Amino acid sequence: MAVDRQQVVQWIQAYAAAIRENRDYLTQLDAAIGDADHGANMDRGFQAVLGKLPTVADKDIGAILKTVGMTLVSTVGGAGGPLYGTLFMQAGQAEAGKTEMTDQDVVALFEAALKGVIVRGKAEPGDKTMVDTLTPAVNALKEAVDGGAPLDEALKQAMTAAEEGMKGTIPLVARKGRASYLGERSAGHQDPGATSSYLLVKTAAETL
Amino acid sequence: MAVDRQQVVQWIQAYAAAIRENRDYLTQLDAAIGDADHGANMDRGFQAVLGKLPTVADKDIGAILKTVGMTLVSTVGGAGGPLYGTLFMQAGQAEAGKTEMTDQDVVALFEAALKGVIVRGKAEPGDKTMVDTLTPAVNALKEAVDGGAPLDEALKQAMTAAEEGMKGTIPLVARKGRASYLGERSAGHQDPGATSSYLLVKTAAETL
Amino acid sequence: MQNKEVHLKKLINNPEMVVREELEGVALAHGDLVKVNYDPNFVYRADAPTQGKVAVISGGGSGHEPMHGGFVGYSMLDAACPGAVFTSPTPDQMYEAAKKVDGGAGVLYIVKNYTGDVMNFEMAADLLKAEDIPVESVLVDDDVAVQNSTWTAGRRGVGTTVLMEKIVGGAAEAGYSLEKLAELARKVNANGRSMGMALTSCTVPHVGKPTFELGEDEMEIGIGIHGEPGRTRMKLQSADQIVEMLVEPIVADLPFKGGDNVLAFVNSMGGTPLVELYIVYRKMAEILKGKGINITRNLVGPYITSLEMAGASITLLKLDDEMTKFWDAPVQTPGLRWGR
Amino acid sequence: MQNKEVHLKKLINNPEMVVREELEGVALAHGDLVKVNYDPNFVYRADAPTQGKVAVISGGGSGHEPMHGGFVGYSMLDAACPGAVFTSPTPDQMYEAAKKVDGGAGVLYIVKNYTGDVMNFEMAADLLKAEDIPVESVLVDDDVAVQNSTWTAGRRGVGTTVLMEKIVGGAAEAGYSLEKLAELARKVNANGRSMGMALTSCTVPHVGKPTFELGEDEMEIGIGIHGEPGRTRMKLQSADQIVEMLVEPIVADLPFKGGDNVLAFVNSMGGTPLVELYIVYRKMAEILKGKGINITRNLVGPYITSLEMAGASITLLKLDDEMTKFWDAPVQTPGLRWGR
Ligand SMILES: Nc1ncnc2c1ncn2[C@@H]1O[C@H](COP(=O)(O)OP(=O)(O)O)[C@@H](O)[C@H]1O
Ligand SMILES: Nc1ncnc2c1ncn2[C@@H]1O[C@H](COP(=O)(O)OP(=O)(O)O)[C@@H](O)[C@H]1O
Ligand SMILES: [Mg+2]
Ligand SMILES: [Mg+2]
Ligand SMILES: [Mg+2]
Ligand SMILES: [Mg+2]
Repeated sequence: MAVDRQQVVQWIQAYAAAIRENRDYLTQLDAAIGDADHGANMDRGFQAVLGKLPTVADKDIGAILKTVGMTLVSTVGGAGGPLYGTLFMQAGQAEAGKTEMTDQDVVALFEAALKGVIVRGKAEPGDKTMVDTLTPAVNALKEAVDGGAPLDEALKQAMTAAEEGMKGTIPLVARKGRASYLGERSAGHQDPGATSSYLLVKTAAETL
Repeated sequence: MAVDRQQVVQWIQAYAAAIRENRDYLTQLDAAIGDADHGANMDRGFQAVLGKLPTVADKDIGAILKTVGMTLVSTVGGAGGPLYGTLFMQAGQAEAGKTEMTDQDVVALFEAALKGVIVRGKAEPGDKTMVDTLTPAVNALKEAVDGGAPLDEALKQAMTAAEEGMKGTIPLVARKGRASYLGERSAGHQDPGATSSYLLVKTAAETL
Repeated sequence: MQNKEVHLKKLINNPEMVVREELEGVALAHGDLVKVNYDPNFVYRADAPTQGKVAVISGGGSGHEPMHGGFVGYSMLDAACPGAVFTSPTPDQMYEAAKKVDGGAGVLYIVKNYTGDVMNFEMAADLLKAEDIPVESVLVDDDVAVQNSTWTAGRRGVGTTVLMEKIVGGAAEAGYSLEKLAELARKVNANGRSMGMALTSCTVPHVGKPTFELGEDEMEIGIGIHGEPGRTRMKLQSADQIVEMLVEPIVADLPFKGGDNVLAFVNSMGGTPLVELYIVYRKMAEILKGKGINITRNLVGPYITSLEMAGASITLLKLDDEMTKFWDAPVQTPGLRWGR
Repeated sequence: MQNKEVHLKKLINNPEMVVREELEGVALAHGDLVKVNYDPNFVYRADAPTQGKVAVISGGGSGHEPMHGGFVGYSMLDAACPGAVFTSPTPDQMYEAAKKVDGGAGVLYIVKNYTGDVMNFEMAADLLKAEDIPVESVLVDDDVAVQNSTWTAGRRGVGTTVLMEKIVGGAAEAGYSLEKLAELARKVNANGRSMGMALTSCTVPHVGKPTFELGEDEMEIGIGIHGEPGRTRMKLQSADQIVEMLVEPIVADLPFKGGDNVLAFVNSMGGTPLVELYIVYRKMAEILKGKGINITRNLVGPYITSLEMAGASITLLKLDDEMTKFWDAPVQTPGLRWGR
């Protein structure tokens, strides 16, 4: 079953709604080990994205995702802006010209997204960042699809892996981003970016 | 009975002690309608005076009082400095060269002191200042001495008049000094300067 | 000092030593521009006296920095006399300062209209007169928060003081006689009006507790620079509403009229940061524009403060060519500098 | 806005409009020196571009005023890009600013070392490179409170930024090539070290509550300019003790040595008034003198702030002739001015 561009739009909308719903929670997580703005930043960005979506809904999936990325880049600020912006721009790059995606295309989308985050932020798994959520999620997704699972099943497995990755950031000592200034004191708190990335995978599982 | 310079020195010492004892009280009064420094200012000045007294104790009464005045002027600051400084400098002027004072000399001392305050501050009775204490005190002193009362009796009457004048400042609306910025809100509080002036008359009654 | 328990949120050692240690810091930091005399305390131009120039001297309680010590230098003050915090200085300070910086053309005292300041400067002036040194004293009483009347202490001197020190300092540098300088200073005072407000109180170090109490949701409109009460205490309002409450009484008082050119001075009471001052400036400019009043010069920053008090004040000075010229003149002091 | 309940002790209207309204105020107050572009937001020199001159651009979260917007003008920045309060600006701001002020000799980005700032400036630089506009980015990471290491985000950029903007701006004005300018900028960073402390927290307007909690008798040593935690939280100490806790790690880090000439910069975090900065300066000067380190230049005041946070920071920059020359060069910006 192919994923069409309307579903991609629904995914973005669902993610925007999830961010809004978890705005205060994300900010609270960021207050503990960062600067208490991750929820507000992401929400500001996705509200702008929602405003932009209608103007590109009839473009190809690549164009839609790139627009999301560019909008985030210019509205989120902080570390989240370039990271999520690059995530979506690279995902769009991978889907350039497509109006439908095969399961393998969806895998490619997430692989490109993760790669974008890594190139931009130079974080490795274990650094207590969104990479800790996205890496296991992308691996699980690829493994399941390659193993012949249907996309909705594969995305569910990705979501489970993402959740584990997110929770796995709790004991970690941050080595990237603002939380790293805390040194040892950053352990014991869940990373806000890892959390918003979990929501991204979760809403994908619900819409794609 | 003449008043000798040793008694004058005792008066100053007694007044310095009274100021120290009432330092917080005076400051508290000034907090209500001024800037909460009258006690601290006067105490700083009289501590300096105590340090200077030994160097002039063998001079004439005029010189002693002038030294007190000049010391106050350069250490008290605010309104209190020039007012009490002028008070003692003018009192000293009136007793220039004297090593003993007759009762009439004591009257002249206080008349000159009050006149100095009035010339310096341009306040009239009823303005809610030290003038409200000193005016009735000087009048009572003069009347009593002129009427033939012994000096200690006359000074006691002056003290009673001073106390009445001091208490009389409570209902007044300030028209001079910092308290005047409060307008009507200054009524209901006893004036700090009127209070320190009462202590001046009181210690005179106890020592001269 | 090490053992004294520190309980104030202030970078100080001993409350009684604040002024002394600050002056030592000023001397160390700005030795190229100013020197400091201790006992009596005054800050004076490193190159003083300037022969043939009228010496301009100001002073007042400490706690309003950079005023006045920060304004000593080329084309502004020749000397500044700092009292204890919020307490006027003593006559020996102003007298000794005058003796140090007098260049033979007389001395101008700039005095903010507080009873203590007025009387202490007056005594210093008397001492100078006794030595036949020509001296003029000019009062600043620009605070419209206080109702004026001839039988009270009158209005307080606030923001216009800073502008006067700059303008008069420039004119003195340009060779004005004492008489002309006093006239110019009185013109500045006659054309300047101010009003301030406080969001928080401040704490005088040696007092150790806030000068006044202000609720979490309250502010004081018309505050004095020593924390004197203002016109009204009220619930917090938006910046725009607060600016209206400051600007309207100022404009009505002079009154400033359409077509007037003004120097607009937005000042922090100390604890309010620059970002907020520009929000204040924005609304002030809008209101003045609506009235046809032209802001031709401005100053934005903490120049006449009340320790760490949060709040702001606005000063408007109606300019003419003479005042504008000396405002623009190069100035080089620790606290205000341009053109050299 | 009129109906929104005001509950912060700040002169603002709407927490979401703070940066916008501040920029409007800046434009109104300093139109002779700077212009403001909105959406994307940046402050730029009124006379930009300067043909043939390298354009020097900085930026960062708002709330540190006068840095950076206040440093736009002759001989300092060509443009400054303000983000939301304490949030780094976005690439479109730095990109559009560069396009506006580029004088054909390339663009130097001055970037404080925070992940967000680094990545956003990097994306802007990528956009310029795609258009063959020469661009160099220089990181400032001078905060000795944070332990450096190659596998973390590294040290934060703080006080040295102000000094770099002045020195590099002066050299750009003097005609330095992009390459030489970047080299000079890296030299400034390599020779500058800072550390700060907080007596109180600050409140980001749109957050509405203090960034961190600090007890009535506590202070934070090694604080970051966004309220990031420092090295230690401890009971209040005397100014002299605090200064020791700041100066010693700074000196040990470079290390600064006897005979070195330094620019000593004592900075207010926003809520601490000038009088306290001079008490800090006094002790700092004493300690440095004891080590044979010469203060040949200085700066004292609120230049890199954290909203209304009370506290101070110290920056030492080891000077050579080149840095000294461009520090001394005339500068004319809203926030720093001398020589013209
Ligand atoms: N170098 C990096 N690589 C990947 N993710 C990062 C990196 N640095 C920070 N992050 C993520 O960004 C999140 C913080 O985002 P946000 O609060 O929006 O930005 P800022 O830290 O600038 O305020 C962190 O929780 C972390 O997951
Ligand atoms: N013009 C004046 N004439 C006489 N007394 C005055 C005058 N102005 C103020 N005072 C007295 O000075 C007292 C305040 O003194 P003090 O607190 O030492 O000075 P300041 O008001 O400068 O802080 C007042 O309580 C009042 O009695
Ligand atoms: Mg954050
Ligand atoms: Mg008083
Ligand atoms: Mg006083
Ligand atoms: Mg942030």
